[in-house]
Amino acid sequence: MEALSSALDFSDFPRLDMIIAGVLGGLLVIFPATPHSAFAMATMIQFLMFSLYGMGWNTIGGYGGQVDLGKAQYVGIGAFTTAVLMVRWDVPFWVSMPIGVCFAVIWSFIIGYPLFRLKGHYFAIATIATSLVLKDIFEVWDFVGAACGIEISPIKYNPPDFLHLIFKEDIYYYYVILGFFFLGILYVNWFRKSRLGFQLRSIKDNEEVAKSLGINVHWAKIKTYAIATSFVSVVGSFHACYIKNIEPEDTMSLDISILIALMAMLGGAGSLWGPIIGAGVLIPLKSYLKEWLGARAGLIGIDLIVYGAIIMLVSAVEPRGIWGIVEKVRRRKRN
Amino acid sequence: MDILVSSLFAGLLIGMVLAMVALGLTIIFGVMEIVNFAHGEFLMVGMYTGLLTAQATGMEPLLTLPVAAAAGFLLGIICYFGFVKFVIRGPMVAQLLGTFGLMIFLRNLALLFFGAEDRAIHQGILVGKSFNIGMGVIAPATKLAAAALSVIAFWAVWLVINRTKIGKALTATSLNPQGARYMGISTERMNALAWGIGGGTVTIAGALLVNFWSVNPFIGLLFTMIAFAIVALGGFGSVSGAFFAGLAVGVITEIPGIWDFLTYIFNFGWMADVPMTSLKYMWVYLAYFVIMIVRPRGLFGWKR
Amino acid sequence: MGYCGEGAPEKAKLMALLEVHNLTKYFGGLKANEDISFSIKKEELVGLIGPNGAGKTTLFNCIAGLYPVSSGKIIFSGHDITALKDYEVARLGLARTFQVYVASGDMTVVENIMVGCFMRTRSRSQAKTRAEQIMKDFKLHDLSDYILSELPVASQKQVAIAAAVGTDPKMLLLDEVAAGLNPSEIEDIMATIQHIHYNMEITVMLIEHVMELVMKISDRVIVLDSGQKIADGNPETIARDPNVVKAYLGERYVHEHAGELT
Amino acid sequence: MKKLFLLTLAVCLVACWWITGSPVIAQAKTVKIGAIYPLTGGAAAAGRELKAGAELSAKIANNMMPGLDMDMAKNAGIKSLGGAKIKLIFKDHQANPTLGADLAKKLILDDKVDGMLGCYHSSVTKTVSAVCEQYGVPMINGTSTSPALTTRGFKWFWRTTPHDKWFTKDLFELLKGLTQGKVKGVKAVPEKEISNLASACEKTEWGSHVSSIIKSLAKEYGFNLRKSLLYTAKAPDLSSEVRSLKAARPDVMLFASYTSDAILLVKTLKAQKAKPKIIWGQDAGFEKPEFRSTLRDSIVGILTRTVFLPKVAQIKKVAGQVNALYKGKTGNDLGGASARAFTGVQTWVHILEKAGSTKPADIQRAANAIRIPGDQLVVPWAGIQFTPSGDELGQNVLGSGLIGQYQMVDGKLVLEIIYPFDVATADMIFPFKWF
Amino acid sequence: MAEHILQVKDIKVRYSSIPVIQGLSLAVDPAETVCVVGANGSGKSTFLKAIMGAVRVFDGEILFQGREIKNLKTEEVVRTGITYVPEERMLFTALSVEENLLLGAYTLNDKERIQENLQFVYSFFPRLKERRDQATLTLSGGEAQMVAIGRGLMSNPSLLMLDEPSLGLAPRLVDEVLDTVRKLKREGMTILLVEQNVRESLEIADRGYVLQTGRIVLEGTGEELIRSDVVRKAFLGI
Repeated sequence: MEALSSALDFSDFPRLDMIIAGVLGGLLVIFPATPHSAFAMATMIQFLMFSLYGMGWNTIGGYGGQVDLGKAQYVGIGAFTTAVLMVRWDVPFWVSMPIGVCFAVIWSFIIGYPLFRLKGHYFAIATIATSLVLKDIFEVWDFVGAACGIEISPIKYNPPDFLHLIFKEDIYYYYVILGFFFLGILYVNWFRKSRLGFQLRSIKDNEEVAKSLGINVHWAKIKTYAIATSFVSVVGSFHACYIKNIEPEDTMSLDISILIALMAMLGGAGSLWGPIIGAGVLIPLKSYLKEWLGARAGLIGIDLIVYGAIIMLVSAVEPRGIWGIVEKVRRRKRN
Repeated sequence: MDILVSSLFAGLLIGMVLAMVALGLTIIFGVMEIVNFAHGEFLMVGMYTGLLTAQATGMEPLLTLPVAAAAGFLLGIICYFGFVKFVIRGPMVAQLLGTFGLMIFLRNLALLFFGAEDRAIHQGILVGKSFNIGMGVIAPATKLAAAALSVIAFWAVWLVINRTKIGKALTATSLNPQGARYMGISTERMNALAWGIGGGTVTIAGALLVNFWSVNPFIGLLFTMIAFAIVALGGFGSVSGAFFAGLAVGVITEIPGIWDFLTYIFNFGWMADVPMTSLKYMWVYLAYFVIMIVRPRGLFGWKR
Repeated sequence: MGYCGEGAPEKAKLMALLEVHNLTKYFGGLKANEDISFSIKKEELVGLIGPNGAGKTTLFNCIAGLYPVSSGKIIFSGHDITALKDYEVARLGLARTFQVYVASGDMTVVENIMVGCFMRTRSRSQAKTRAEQIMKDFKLHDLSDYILSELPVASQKQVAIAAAVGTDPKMLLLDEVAAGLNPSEIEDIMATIQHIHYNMEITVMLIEHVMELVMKISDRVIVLDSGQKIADGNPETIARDPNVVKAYLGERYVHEHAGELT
Repeated sequence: MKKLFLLTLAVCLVACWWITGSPVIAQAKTVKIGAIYPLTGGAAAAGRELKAGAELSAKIANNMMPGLDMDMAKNAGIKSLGGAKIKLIFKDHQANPTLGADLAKKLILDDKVDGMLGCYHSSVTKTVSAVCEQYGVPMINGTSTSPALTTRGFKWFWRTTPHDKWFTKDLFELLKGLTQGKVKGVKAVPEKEISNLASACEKTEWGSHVSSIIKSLAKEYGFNLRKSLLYTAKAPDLSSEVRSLKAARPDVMLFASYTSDAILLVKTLKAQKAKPKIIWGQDAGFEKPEFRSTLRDSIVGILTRTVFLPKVAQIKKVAGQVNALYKGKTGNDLGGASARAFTGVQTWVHILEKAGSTKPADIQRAANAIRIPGDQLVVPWAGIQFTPSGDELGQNVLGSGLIGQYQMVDGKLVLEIIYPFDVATADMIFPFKWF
Repeated sequence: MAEHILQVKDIKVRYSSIPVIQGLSLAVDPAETVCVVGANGSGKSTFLKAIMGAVRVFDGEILFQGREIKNLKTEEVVRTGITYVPEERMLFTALSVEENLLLGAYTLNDKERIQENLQFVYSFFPRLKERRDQATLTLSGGEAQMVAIGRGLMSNPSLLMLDEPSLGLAPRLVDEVLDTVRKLKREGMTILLVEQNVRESLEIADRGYVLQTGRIVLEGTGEELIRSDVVRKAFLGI
């Protein structure tokens, strides 16, 4: 009960934030009712998915300060669990998703235990390595379709099939992921105020002090890593049903890992709104830059050049991301 | 037997070149403890520089090395003064994020200019030539030349670091930057120099590689990972460690060949079914992971 | 010299809370602590002094489980904590603060203290109530919502102590809490320590260079020099101990002022 | 000022909404066909070919071309639709299946296309066709050869090109023919001289399918597949793979690779002094102009399966005519990709002509009933007719493949047809000579 | 008043808004040995670092040989002729003794001069000559301090600043190090010494300053200070 009230309690944010968040949240709910293009819809779904990925990353990477660049492996675990279970045994999404989370969590414990003995750069690079190892294994593992990946046939189901999450129109997917999105916000809101959240922030601040306050730093990191993993795995499962054809090369590529980390870092790691802001800025930017400059003007890669430049700028000027700038401005006003 | 010998030989040969790819990374890390995620992109720049210079001028590809070195040196220094300098003041997250940004930036700049197609050099005195050494060992001339040049480059860098005043200053900066400043050494300049040398060596490696490997804008990451593995193996910041670790990683990339050899020897059916070639680079990543966990200072590490 | 613990006779009957037996710590070939033994009784306030590089912080780190000891034994309230990890030691009720602790994160004062309180509870509201109580005791409630890293060092140190107190410790190890503070801030921190000691009945051991503070509030003082324990006794005797004076002011000083020393 | 940033964010969001929300107004008298090809990315070269082939086909359909012996050249536009013009809307999928699916939705919902075309990479075709299936939009696939595509029971998906099983079977027929002395210019080869095979395919949807087909066919035809490996596509170095192949001492090497890998493979084979008697490529990279122009004379003797060779022009008049047009447009001869993209659009034209409507249901009916005679096509097929039921729903049953061999004729590199045996244009070079 | 070689006027230093040095003035004359004593945390080391440009000085003036050197970069300060032997010694541990010494002469370009200085240092510390090829990591504390001081002498400094050279040394070695300082003084070197070994260092010094919480609380000749109660109080609090 306390957890629920804590999750619903946003009172530590300024009133204006809450008004803006409320308005934007309302806009998200009514978005499908407004005139929009299919591309905008796809972009919005991407935005919600990456917000969720980013929220997951943010728990360990933002609050915990452990820069994880291997989240794609959990996208893969979630997506492939759902797809394999659905294709082979017709297991509904709502069953396969938690199973995927279990697998992801188990895997996160297996690699998390040694991983968290590393710090800083070494940790970040090692997460990349593990992700690539898993991707390579998936690419030769026949059970999960090897390099061909696995396809959820849309004609086997009669859309809208809420059980298996097979729909024709994107609007259904939109509301499903929007539901996850709001749940995710509530969860992170609870998390950041929970004991583990506090412990993690303390670890980020100073590990030795954290230990001196009785925190089992290694275990706290592993636990949080599992939480972050669950987020990613859930969205991965959703991704499988949404895209319907998943391949390791596509779902588990390093680009996905980087993108996930970037959402949160650019928006502001360690703040509730950071990943959402990051995804809100980057995903439309990416989609539309690619569409306008890439496809129309023939400037391929220009979206990512702009992307890279933004990242460089932010890291040099304000490493705490966009939210960091907002807070800086606010603090200056206050003082 | 042939396959084992030729695999090991090829592994060592390519290992020398890979070591050179990692050389710059280890120098930069040694001097300022920053991991450059854009390292592979520097290599890519080197490859394109070599390729385009050779194609534009019709020059022998091996003669483009000085051009590539100059380009890399310049790139390194520009990156340092234009960007890295501002990032190192920030927290580690900013450094990671920043060099990532650099990676994405450079990669897609290359995509914009050169397109996504793979390109390779098809002319040149060494291209396509190879020597049959016996025991089934066939040594392509380009790789032999690259390996030889890599050894020379290592030797040169080693000399610069150990025998010159500027090298001593670099070492001093890496060992104790504040102490170095008290000696009147401008650590700022040393950092820039480290980026210059780092960039220069890796672009040379790129110009060598392009003689036998094709290049596309996305090639960097693979090499960044390989370079990380080498640097981790050799000890972060160690030049001589990087050389031996390079050889080791070269051999690791030849694990499929070694596996083939074992398959022929033991002749178990299941062994032939293991998709070893598909997992070629997985061993490198795995090696990196295991080394980091078991010996974070690297197998040959000496540092501090 | 052999003053062992006689400085607080009225507490002598209380059992020892912390016992250190023959603790030795090497760093490579360097001997940081050599064969150090002492014990601290419940509700004692013990100062640990010594010149720079004497091995005081190393000793703290060994006791608190941050470093593994090379040899020796540490017993805390009946548990052998020699091999325990730092967080396990903390959970047994031995809290500590750090000499150099520059807050860098974005946590507020109340949040920092809550981290400590969370050691004994899972409930956020309980942790918060407890943290608020401590803040009141420490007169920090005005600063409650400030970001710690933006406060002056004196406040940061107060908060660090408050967070350690939040773990409900039996004993507190304080490492140079007064370093870098001005006299009035030192007064404040002294009041805080005394509050912890007398009102909260927490045993305190502190490393301190600010002698006004140590000498004034300690029941007993242990002196280290070059990794060895050279004296142990009440502040007055310590100040006149030739070994101590030698360690601080040099040998010649001792010779010339021999008359003033015991 | 205070919360300027958040406000800006909100404004941006709303702006994005507006811009993208504007509905597309359909133009009268055009049939819009969405074409999703890899215009950028690693397969951009193929993408350019595909686009050129499709564009040429649309141009012929939209204009009267008196000199051309093709039905669709005789009218301007689709006659049964009152001369409606074909309008191709190209999108770039960059070999990314997710992007492909997004683009398909965009084409279907935003651009309101009447049909789809594409996508070259089998993996992308898979996601795109799934979207089309869901929305009931007809899709014709001209270039993806993964057998899995037509086994999914899709009712809105038709494939004109033969798939890899057929192509690979062609190869084994050729090998069998070699032992029986059926090949032009080669005496019967003792079976044991070519019984050892080794294959290397790229680790993708397409490559791994080809690999498994080779495995099963080798067994069926009684060959000994001594090594079968998958390699990472677009790898910078393939020498260990080649060494592994070489170590198996195969007589025949089989590959499935896109352009850059194909070039690298052949270069490495040469550098490693590999000595197979036959090298066979499963189309894709092995017949691209880049492959030819980069490797030049070192590819003499290499076999590739294909659906179109310039030599076809000698057999088919219409192919020669179209090839001339294509060459005039791009400077290159028609290749497997461009010829099939051309045929894909042509199939669309015929289906639309037959349907007389752009209603999906009419198109579906027309497609299932279509029969385009072989003399209309540039590719050397018996025609186009789709299976309306069964395992391979929507597969063209009249397609067939060719096997060509690079040969030097008068100092020029040409692809000679050596299979099917009855249309062979030259003697086969056997065994393969490099050293 | 003689021409000061170093003159510090009312400087202030803060570490993130916390004042560490609050208006400190001090002067050193040529060939003079000046000692600054003070308890831990009184700002002694910070003061030397401020001169070296290693921490930012936000107010006041630092004149060296009449030239304003406030907030120059550290390496530029070194080039004006000040060397600093830091408290932590900051040896380049992986390098040999001789390499460390030669790095001390980094600002010099004249090879003969460098050799001369090297010989001078070796004659000054014969023990270092014996260990010239040994890595400094393996040296004992006293030897390491000799390398640090020797390194400081290698660039012919006009002013040598020593930051607690006896720190962490055994008593016998403390005497040895302080003897070195005495010898240097005899050589006519201008020295600014910061020490915890109050008594001995004040004996060596011509003049001394007592620093407490960032301020000079007492100033005088060494003799005067030794006799002062303030010194004892500053250290033992009684």
